[in-house]
Amino acid sequence: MKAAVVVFPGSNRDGDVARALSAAGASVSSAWHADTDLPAGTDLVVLPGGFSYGDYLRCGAIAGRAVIMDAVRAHAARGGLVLGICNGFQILCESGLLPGVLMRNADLHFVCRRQHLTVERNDTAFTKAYRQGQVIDVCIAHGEGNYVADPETLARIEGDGRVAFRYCDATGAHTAEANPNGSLNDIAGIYSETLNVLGMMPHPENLIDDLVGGTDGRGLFAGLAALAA
Amino acid sequence: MLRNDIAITPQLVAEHGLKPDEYERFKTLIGREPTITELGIVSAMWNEHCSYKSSRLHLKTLPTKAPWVIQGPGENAGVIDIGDGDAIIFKMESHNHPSFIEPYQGAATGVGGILRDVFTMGARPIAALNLLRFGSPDHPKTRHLVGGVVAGIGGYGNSFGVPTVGGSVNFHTRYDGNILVNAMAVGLARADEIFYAKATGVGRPIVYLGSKTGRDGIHGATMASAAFEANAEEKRPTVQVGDPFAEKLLLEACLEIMAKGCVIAIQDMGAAGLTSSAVEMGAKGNLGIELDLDKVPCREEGMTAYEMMLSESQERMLMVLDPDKEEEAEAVFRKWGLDFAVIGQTTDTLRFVVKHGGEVLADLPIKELGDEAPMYNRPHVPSPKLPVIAAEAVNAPIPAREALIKLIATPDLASKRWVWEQYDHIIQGNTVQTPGGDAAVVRIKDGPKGIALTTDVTQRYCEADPVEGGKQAVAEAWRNITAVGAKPLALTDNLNFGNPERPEYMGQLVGAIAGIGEACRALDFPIVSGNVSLYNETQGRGILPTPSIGGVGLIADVTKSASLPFKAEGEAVLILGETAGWLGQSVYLRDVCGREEGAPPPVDLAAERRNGDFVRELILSGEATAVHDLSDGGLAVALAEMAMASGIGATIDALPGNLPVHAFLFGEDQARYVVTVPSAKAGEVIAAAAKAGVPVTRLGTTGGDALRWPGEAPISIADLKGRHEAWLPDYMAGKV
Amino acid sequence: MKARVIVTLKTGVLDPQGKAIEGALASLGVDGIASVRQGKVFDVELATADNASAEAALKQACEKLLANTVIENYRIETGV
Amino acid sequence: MKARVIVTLKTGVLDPQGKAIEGALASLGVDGIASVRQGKVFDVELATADNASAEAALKQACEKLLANTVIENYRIETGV
Ligand SMILES: Nc1ncnc2c1ncn2[C@@H]1O[C@H](COP(=O)(O)OP(=O)(O)O)[C@@H](O)[C@H]1O
Ligand SMILES: [Mg+2]
Repeated sequence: MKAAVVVFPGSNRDGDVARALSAAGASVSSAWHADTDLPAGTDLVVLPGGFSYGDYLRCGAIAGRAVIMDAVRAHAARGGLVLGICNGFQILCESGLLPGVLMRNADLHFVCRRQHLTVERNDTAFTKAYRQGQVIDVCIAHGEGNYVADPETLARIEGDGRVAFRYCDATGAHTAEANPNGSLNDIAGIYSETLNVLGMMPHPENLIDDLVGGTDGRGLFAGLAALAA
Repeated sequence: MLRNDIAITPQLVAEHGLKPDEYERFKTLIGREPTITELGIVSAMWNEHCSYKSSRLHLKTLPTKAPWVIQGPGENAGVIDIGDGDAIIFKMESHNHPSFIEPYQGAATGVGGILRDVFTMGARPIAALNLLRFGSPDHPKTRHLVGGVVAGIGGYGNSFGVPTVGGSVNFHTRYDGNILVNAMAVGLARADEIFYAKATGVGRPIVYLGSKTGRDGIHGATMASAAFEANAEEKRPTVQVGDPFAEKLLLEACLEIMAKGCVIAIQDMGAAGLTSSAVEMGAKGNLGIELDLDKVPCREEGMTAYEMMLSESQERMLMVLDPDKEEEAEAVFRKWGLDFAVIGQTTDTLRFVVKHGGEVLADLPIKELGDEAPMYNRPHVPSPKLPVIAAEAVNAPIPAREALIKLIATPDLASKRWVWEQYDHIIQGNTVQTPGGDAAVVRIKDGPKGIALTTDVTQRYCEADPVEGGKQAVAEAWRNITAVGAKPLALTDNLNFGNPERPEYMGQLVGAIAGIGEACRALDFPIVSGNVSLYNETQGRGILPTPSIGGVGLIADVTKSASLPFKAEGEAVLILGETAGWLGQSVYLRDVCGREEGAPPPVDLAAERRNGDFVRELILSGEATAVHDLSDGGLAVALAEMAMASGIGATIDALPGNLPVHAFLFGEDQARYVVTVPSAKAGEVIAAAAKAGVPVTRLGTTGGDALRWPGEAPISIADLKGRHEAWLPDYMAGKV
Repeated sequence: MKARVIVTLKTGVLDPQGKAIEGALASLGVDGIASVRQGKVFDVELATADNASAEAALKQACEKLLANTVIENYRIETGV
Repeated sequence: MKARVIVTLKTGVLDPQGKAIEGALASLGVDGIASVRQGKVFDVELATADNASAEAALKQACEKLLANTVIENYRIETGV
């Protein structure tokens, strides 16, 4: 598995996700926002967390239009895997690779805390290591993670089973209190139509280590790394 | 002769914060009347903030050396050796006045400034902390200030990508018109790859890097040292706006060219921007500096030399580059989209020469700007000693269980989760202990070693007795680091005091420094960096004297670090250290009895060391399962915190017969810890403590869902926790 | 020449900031505000003095970047 | 009644957002944009139909919340 982590000016979890991928056994390289091509043989493109271009204007807006994104779009169109985490999710939405937008958290505060999620399906390249419906304990760190889409889009996403993760409490219940940002339908992550592009707000890359919070994020990277190139 | 278009009147001199005798001293030094640009330069260099003129004499008494100290005070930040070729670089700095005027930007640029101090030296920032003091919650401005400051700290640090792992928030009416925002940054570097401000070599290019210069914060450094008047709000347009995005790029670009060997000397532009950075680089290297301001990248048109020299625009650096690598360095900066301009050169004249529009506007002796800055031995009087309040002299107005329920939800003791959840405290993936414990623990790279970090000061103790309070601040930081199992190595301090021209406030500063120094020496805990913020007052009344301490410790294996939640039911709860029931200046006396009175608890440094060393050994040997040091609110509050963090209760078997219950439960005697050990081990640990001369008592046992002590109804942990967590969010929502 | 671009949320799109502001104003005792929707304004300096080419450049700027046309509308005002 | 509040940065105050947008527009090939400064717009519904009391409420809203008057100016447009 060859992963390429795209670095935009202002990316700041590029190192964290590279570490998680390497620990899972992937070979990791990086791509620069101004590059026209991805590294040869890239299987998985990762858009990391951070504040690309300061997240000025709208989160992910400027990065969504960076030069490298044409290559990322082409990669996705070929069926290649793309994972956007946090700012990466915002970039995927802004670039049109995923539908909807991420707006300010409903309480307007940045929030960093542990967060439970349900794994909505385990038959995609990203979630093979989990059970369907499994409750995992990861963390979030964002100010604009409030997923919004128009009713038709939302119905389509739901109908197609494209919700990847939902916010929940420790028991797996999807309650209003467990939703940290006001996202519609407690959505924490969604897939593209062909399930090869995943955008998610939480940070599995920061939960790969018992010493630092836990290991519930590991499955995602282990599942990806185990895919044959 | 330099052309002088603007007559330097006594009024102009006064507006620049220079006293008449200081101005005369400057004139004698240069042998003529200065230009307006020169007046600006000297006002920046000789103000309190840059010259430490009131504090220098006393700061010299502080211990700054230890075998593990690589660089003490005097550089951008202090540097300590943590073994394996690794060094930790850290410092704390205040942004009090700017944060009062514009809380979001003031706090944000405070964080930006201290991060820059750390990465200027070649370190990648791995942690940030802060210490915040606000006015009374009832004061009409407080809520707005809390919201803005917290958002600003988060807004900057989160975007920059450093975990904010700890801090401290207190409220007191004496900060109503003058809040404190002290920010600390901690970075990691290789011990043999540290960069300094000292320029070397004549004729080398001086390069300006980062963001463009605007009219931000002109006179900001002067403002930081000027007492607040009632019309402070009118000084607003000098507010600086932070750009964490630019700072992140600056970090990456600087580290990249440092790794390529391009950098000879580097200095960030902080307070007094281009002036102090250029003067410092030259003076430290025994070189002159010549600047051509026509080359400075400006954001606004028509900026004068005066404005450029005093601008405090953020996210800027000054460097002396290796001339052979100038192109390489420039390419890196262009790649990151940052400005890069050669704006001058080093000379052998020892003069600081500033040109603009082909004309020389300043020509000053460079060493003297720093070395000849005024230094004062200001008159100071010690604070009057306050009477010791005997435990028996304090009546309990309410039962102890009610007092605990009340205290746990007071502004100072309530959970600060609302604050630290707005800070990304997990980025970089090394935060082993998050905010909420005694000290944060951050793993170094892939481990196993890590550092422990804390910020502390108990200002009400300092007000009551500056010497004892200074000692206590250091001791508490030392104790917090010890309580997670780390060895305290060094500290940074941020001395926030009132007007030094008033002998009683100067006396507080002098006393606190004496106390800090004494504690540092006794605990082998040297000071490697720091900052002084004076003139913190509103309409003549000083803030509580607040010498903030930021401590750093080392733990060889982070898997052995201890934390405060109870770990299991049925474990023995021990208290180590001596409990005399000291209620003077306690939060119990203040918040339950409504009295801010008496002498603060004395600090026995030998006992601190003995008890702390014992606890650390207990942690490292794996016997202690939960550890918490005792501070505000004493034993009952510590037990409550350990219970609330775990959901496990505890029972105190017996109350001592020789002390009032409330003095036993809420007294703030120093050098104490609560430790749990498996019950089967208790006897052994008690024997070992006794052998080490550490007072120890088995209080009781963990278990159940309540805190219990004889004679009163149990206190539900869930109920306590609900109140403890609710106060701050409710307050911010305007509900309380 | 100078121009102004105003970007607002489309009707029906939720506006958490607007909602929060409404709540905050009420708790600050500012009465009579029924609803608030927050948008963005861009004050632009253009190199050209020609209205038509300014409008063209700004339209391009909006479509390519300034507005997220999934949720936002924009309006261009030249000659301000 | 409806009203609009426009909040802009005071002259000379750094606008990191505007700067980032300028850079992005240039790299997207949108030419002719010399500078951009970003501000906020609030579209407000008021309970009152009276211009004067609307203005008073909005002024209060701006001073207390909508504008950070340390670094921002505001303008109120009623009857839009
Ligand atoms: N401003 C803040 N930022 C981050 N963490 C904070 C802040 N204020 C308090 N905390 C955290 O809350 C916990 C309790 O703080 P405090 O009562 O000051 O601890 P202690 O008494 O051990 O010094 C600590 O872990 C501290 O780091
Ligand atoms: Mg503590």
